[in-house]
Amino acid sequence: MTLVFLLLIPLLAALIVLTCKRPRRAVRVAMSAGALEVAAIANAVWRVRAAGMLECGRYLRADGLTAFFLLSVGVILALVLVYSIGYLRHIPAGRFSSPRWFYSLTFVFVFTIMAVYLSANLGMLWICVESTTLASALLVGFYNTKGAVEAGWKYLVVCTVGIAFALFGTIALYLAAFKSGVNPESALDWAALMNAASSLGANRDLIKLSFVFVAVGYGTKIGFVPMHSWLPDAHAEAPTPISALLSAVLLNCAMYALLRFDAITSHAIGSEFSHTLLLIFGGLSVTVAALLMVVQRDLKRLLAYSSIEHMGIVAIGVGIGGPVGLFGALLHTFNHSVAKSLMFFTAGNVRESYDTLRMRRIHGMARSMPWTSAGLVVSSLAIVGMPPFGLFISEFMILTAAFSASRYLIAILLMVSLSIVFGALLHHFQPMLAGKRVSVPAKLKLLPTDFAVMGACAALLVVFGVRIPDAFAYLLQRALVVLQ
Amino acid sequence: MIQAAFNSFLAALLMIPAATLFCRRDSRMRRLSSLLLLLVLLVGAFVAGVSFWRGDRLALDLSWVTPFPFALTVDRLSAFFLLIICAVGAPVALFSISYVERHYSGSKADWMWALLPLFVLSMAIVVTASTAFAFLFGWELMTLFSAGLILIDGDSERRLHNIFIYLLMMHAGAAAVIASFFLFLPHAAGLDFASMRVAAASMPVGLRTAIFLLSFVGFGTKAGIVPFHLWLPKAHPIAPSPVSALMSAVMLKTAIYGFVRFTFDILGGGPTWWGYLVLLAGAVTGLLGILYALTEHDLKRLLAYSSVENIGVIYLGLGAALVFMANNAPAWAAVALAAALLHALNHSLFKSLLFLGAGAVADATHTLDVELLGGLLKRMRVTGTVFLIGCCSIIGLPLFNGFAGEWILFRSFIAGAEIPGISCAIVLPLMAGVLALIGGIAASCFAKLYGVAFLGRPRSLEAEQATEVATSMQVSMALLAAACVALGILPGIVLSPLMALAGELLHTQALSDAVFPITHTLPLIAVCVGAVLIVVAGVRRIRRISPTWACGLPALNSRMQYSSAAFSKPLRKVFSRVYEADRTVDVEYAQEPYFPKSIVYRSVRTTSFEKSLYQPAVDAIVGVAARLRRLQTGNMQVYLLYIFLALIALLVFMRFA
Amino acid sequence: MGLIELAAAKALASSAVFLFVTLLMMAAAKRISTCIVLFSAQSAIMAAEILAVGYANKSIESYAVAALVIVVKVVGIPYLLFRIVRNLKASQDVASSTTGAQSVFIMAVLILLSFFAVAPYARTLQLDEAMLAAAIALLLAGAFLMVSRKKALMQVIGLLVLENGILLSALTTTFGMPLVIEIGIFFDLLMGVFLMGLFVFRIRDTFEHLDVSKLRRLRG
Amino acid sequence: MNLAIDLMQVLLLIAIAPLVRGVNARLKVWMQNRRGASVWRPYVDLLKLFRKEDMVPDTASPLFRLAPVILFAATVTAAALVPVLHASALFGVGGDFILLVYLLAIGRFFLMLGAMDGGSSFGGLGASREALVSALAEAPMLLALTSVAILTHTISLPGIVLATVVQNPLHLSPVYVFAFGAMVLVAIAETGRIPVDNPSTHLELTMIHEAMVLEYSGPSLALIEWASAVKLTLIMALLAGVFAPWGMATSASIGAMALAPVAFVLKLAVLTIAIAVIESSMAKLRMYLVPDFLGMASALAILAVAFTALMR
Repeated sequence: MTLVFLLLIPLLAALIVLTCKRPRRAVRVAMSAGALEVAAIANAVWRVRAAGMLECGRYLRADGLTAFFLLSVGVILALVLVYSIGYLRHIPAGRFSSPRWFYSLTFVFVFTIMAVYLSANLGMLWICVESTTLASALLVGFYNTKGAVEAGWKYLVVCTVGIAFALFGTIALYLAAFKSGVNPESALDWAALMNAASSLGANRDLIKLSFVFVAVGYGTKIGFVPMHSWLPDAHAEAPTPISALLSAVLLNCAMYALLRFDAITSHAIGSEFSHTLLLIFGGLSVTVAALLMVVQRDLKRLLAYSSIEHMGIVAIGVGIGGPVGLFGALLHTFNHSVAKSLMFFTAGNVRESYDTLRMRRIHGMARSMPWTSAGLVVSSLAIVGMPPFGLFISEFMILTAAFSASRYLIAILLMVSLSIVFGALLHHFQPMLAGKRVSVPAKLKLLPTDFAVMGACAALLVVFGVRIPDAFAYLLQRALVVLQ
Repeated sequence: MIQAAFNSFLAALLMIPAATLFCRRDSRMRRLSSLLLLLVLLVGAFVAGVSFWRGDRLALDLSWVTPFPFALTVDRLSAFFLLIICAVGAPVALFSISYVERHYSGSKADWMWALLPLFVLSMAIVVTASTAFAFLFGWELMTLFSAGLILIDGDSERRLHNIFIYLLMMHAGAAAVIASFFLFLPHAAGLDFASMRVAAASMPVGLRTAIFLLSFVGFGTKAGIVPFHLWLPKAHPIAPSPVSALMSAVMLKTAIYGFVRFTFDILGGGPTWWGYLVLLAGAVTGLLGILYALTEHDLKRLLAYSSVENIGVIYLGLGAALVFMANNAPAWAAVALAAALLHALNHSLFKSLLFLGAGAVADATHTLDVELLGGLLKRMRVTGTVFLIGCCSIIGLPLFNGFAGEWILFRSFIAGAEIPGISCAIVLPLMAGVLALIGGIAASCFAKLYGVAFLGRPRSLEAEQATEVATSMQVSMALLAAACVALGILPGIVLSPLMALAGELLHTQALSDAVFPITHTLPLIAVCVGAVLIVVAGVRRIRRISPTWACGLPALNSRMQYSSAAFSKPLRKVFSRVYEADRTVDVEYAQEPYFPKSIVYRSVRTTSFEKSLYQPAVDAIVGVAARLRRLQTGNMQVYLLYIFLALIALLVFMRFA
Repeated sequence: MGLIELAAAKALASSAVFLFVTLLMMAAAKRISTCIVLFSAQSAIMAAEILAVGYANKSIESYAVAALVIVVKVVGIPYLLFRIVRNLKASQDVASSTTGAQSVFIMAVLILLSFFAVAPYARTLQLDEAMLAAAIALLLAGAFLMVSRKKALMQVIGLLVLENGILLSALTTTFGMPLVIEIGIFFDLLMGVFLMGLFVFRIRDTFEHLDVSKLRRLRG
Repeated sequence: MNLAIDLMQVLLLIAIAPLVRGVNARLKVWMQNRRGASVWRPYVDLLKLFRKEDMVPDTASPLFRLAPVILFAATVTAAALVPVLHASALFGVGGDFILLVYLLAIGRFFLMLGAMDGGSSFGGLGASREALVSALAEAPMLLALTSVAILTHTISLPGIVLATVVQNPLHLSPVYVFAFGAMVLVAIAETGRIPVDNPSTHLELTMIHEAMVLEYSGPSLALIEWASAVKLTLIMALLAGVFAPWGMATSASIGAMALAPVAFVLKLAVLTIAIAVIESSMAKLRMYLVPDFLGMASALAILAVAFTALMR
């Protein structure tokens, strides 16, 4: 029953928010609905932790892996909603771009994401992932400027085409299951497929074909390199809270789907083929994204490419496999979400104060916006994988796994790219932070909510950098058990 | 008891920054925290000293907190380097009590007193770590905190460029170190030094070579070995003086510690060519370091280049030790290793003294350009004297602490002739010649520095009105100078435990009689020199002050003295191949062509590793990135084409894989 | 009795050929409206084919799916597209980057390619080779149309053809997936087209043209 | 008993140093058939200078007057390391050639600083040239002595002497020849004789040592002169001891001790004559040819070291 609540709350919230005319009421309703949703998530995660797996009807299921990803969605959703209070003050009211529309579309988006995590059936999974694209396309084009419309249109078309291939992959898997004697009713149910995985091994070609199409399909949503072109436009043009949601939640959502398929394929025909594919995509993404970050001019595009790079790292972690590699990869998704959302929040503040995101035109941030620049320093140190923060731990794990599996080439490639990214970020952020400010507009008055959000992110990063809380580690282990 | 002291030492280093940042802009609090830091460093020195001399092991395991094993153990080698950190840290802390107050405003001073203890803590972690995670944790933090301390001094455009290069090279170096740690994984049970040591024995030769080369590059970048030294003369001079003292004297030693721990302790030596590689790196680093130092006229850049030279000398010692180990002469290997470690300690003492002296000069004259100084000994008597002691030590004159290390190094090079192999018997003694050449050029370089900066006529108004610095600064420098002289006359105090340490590390009994002349004859020679000094100086001599003889002309002015560029001109001419200086002389004539109003001579060194090695690499990366950028054309059809091509490529791959 | 089986068998055998014809005509088409008409014809053929298969296997679900195809793809979406075209009053020209002849030639190559690609699978899985080839052909044609045509609406149509291909592959191989999934897929398709229409209007408002290749502000 | 002999050796070396200089000057003058001062002239100069006032420039710091004292002390201590008559030295067992070289380096360093303190351009001139010469001379000197030390398997000077005395002069290995050649070239540069530096002139073009001591007068100048004389004698004794030790007393017997002074005087005479001949026949090298001169010394030294390994 709790699972149904998870889905109902955002849907109802979307409708209610749409009705309230005055922005102040819309914000208050949105906040309460958000709090309700986060509470529901917490309750669901607690129940799954206790019961191991929750099921509701034939199409909703929440196991260890879902619980882990739900937790990160909960955290990021809370942070984004609290941040959006401060952010929305500055939005010029347009035909569609009023807080009312913003929050309702956001809740529809949250609904679709919940649906993805809770769907037990791979067909249902595809439908929900497709619907996340549709829900977020409007949000990307929210500002109705030339750039936003173009980004929205490209995001919609490219992702829909990409996802279509994932549908073909799902169908191929369905065919293979159907052919090897799984009864058609539960041929797309993930748990059933996992149990029958060994028998699936009969028609290897079809399973391989399905994984190729699924990898390209969901890879487009994750932003692996050859299919990444939509990501920088979408994440840069979307309003800041939304780009935080896109980078920190939507990419993990697509990765979750790919993980499900990878689990089935490795159980059916052994993980050698699927992991090689993941390593190819991971290595390509890390290298190309790192190089592209060197020549970026816009701050949010830089952050978008950094997301591509980190998804590449997660893919490498999964591709190397083994308990340590997978643990590191999953932990990396969580750490990256927190650090990336902090970075997008600071980018939002920078845009408010300087009203441009061209890094060459921004100077003297440290003096004019001390707290935001502190946030930027903390988050960029974290993103680059410096010790006191969480990402250092997860990258340490992934590298440990890579070296103990003696995959030296991919490890060297990863470390070289990390160095290039370090150089790029340092090169871009130093002139922004230092120097005197030429035009000193009215000081950006940070709301207590902004302080709270940035403080929470920084605290999370440091806590996960020094010690992974036991409860979290236990949850991660449960997720591993599900995939193994 | 010692263990408790060690734990409290680490905890205190963590508490001070919290206290300082807690109550900001409160000078009384800052003074308290600075004294606290001084006390903590003294405790640290005591703990390290006891553990180093008595050789007992301390351990602190925090693995129950951190996701990866995080353990600190203090064996003799760690104790030695911890001693360096604390023994040099204490006087630097004393020096910076008044230096920071005079130079930095409220918030900057707060940041200084917050970051300094953390910087020392990160170095302490690096030196005492016994698991890879702890080592790397400290290693990266050390770079971050030192960069933070440099930023305190200002963030102008040029400084940022230097800090950028510093951080980028440190990160690349750290990547190499991480790789060398992780290469143990396929064979080692875990990533702690003990299991790595076990695994190293049974590893294939190829892997051991890869690990050695990666650790050589990684730690070489941090130590400043020539091709990777680019950051050192850029980062050290722009840091506040006490910080550059700590960085130059102590941070470089952590790299030496890492290299020794890796190559001698964990890998346990390797084939002879390892030794030759390290010897070559040491020789090239030493020679180029001192030759670049010769032409510098910024006080702190000169000292930074001389740090590069001294690191080269230390690497010569390590190289000799590796060659001895490879040709089964472990006794002499222990002697060479002890020489390298002794020189590391000595270098940390006199280099921090010189940097603090430079800080004092900067404090008094607000300039570090040697061409504008002069006659400072008369005006700043104590600073002048301690700086002189520092210069004598760095050159390696007997009765000062630089000599002992170099003497033992010479002794082991000569002993190299006994090795059966022809190549060793020729290479090692020739290295003695290289070391002598480095020493000779160092002598002229520091004679120039001291002669131009401290003696003769002041060349600028600031130098003319220079006055002595605050007493606490003088006391700290005097302490270091006293240590230099004491170790110069009685090196035996530190040498015997060092020999025991080297013996332990190489599982052999070090040749103690090889260092007999140093431990026993040197004090006698000191007594003899002292006696002759007193006798001769005692003779009553009437003194008459008169202006310097100017061949009958009315009066000499300060521009008639030799400037630092002029002083180093002969040696620059001899080594012109190294500098390839391009000289510009522009003469400004008054009315007639025969009476020039002013002649400006400028000679700039054109050879630089940055131009020939690093700039091409950076341009290549940016070039590739720019081409990749063009792939993001903005045209949606092209994006769709990428997806379809990726799909087709994968289908083909699937067909054939 | 015989007549219906005969019709069903005939429909099954010849539908692949008709699909290929619609693809070739679509490649040659110059105006958007003809493309829309061809798309609805294509969907109609598929609906017939589904009915034939359903009748052969006596599965009620196929009838429901066929009805769904007719409602959504034969009538619903083309009506929506015609309304958009009329409201936009934009030029009907397809703005293709390849000439008519080249397009047809490429389309033919794609059709042959799909036959080769399908050959190994069809034998091992005892499937109707022609239909599977048609599905793959539709997939590749949709991709080609999206890449070569510059007009926004043609992108939508290319996407629809691609979805058609996937749907056909589902039907021919496994006689249709569970009904709920089919409905979900159609619902997504409808929502997708609706949103693309919305964006086409927005593009016209902000950019005053509908040429997708001119949308090149966001680079690097 | 041994201590007495070693102490006597040092005092002997210090005492006869000015005499060696006097004899050398006299010989040079006699060769250029001019009438020079008497052989005991240096002693008279020293006594005169010790009685005079010590002129100190106004800009100078206390280091100015301290430098000559340190120079003298260092050079005397270095003298204590060299075996002259008997195959042992004051710090015989512990003393070795590395210590000797670096003790001389102390004197040189402080002399340079003293010169710079004068505040005139001559001080800088001399110090800069001395820096060049000493930087390039230290390496060949050390390498030459290293090669001999490798041959005799010991680094203490008495040890080297004892090991070479027993060898037959005709069967000496070529290493000695190359080492001796390198040592002679370095000795000329080190003691500031003609081809490298002209000790008897005040011409800016040629003087190195003289330029540094231009500002000194009175007792300070005396100390400097005496120290450079001791250094000259010290290096001669080193050359004699290391490369031609035959005739030195290896035991404290009366006969050996009687023969040793005769042999030492004979060797000194040979060396002094050699120096006089070189100084009269050669002109001073241009300043930028001195590096080549010392380059030759380095080449010889490197050859000597290489031969120790090859001839083993």
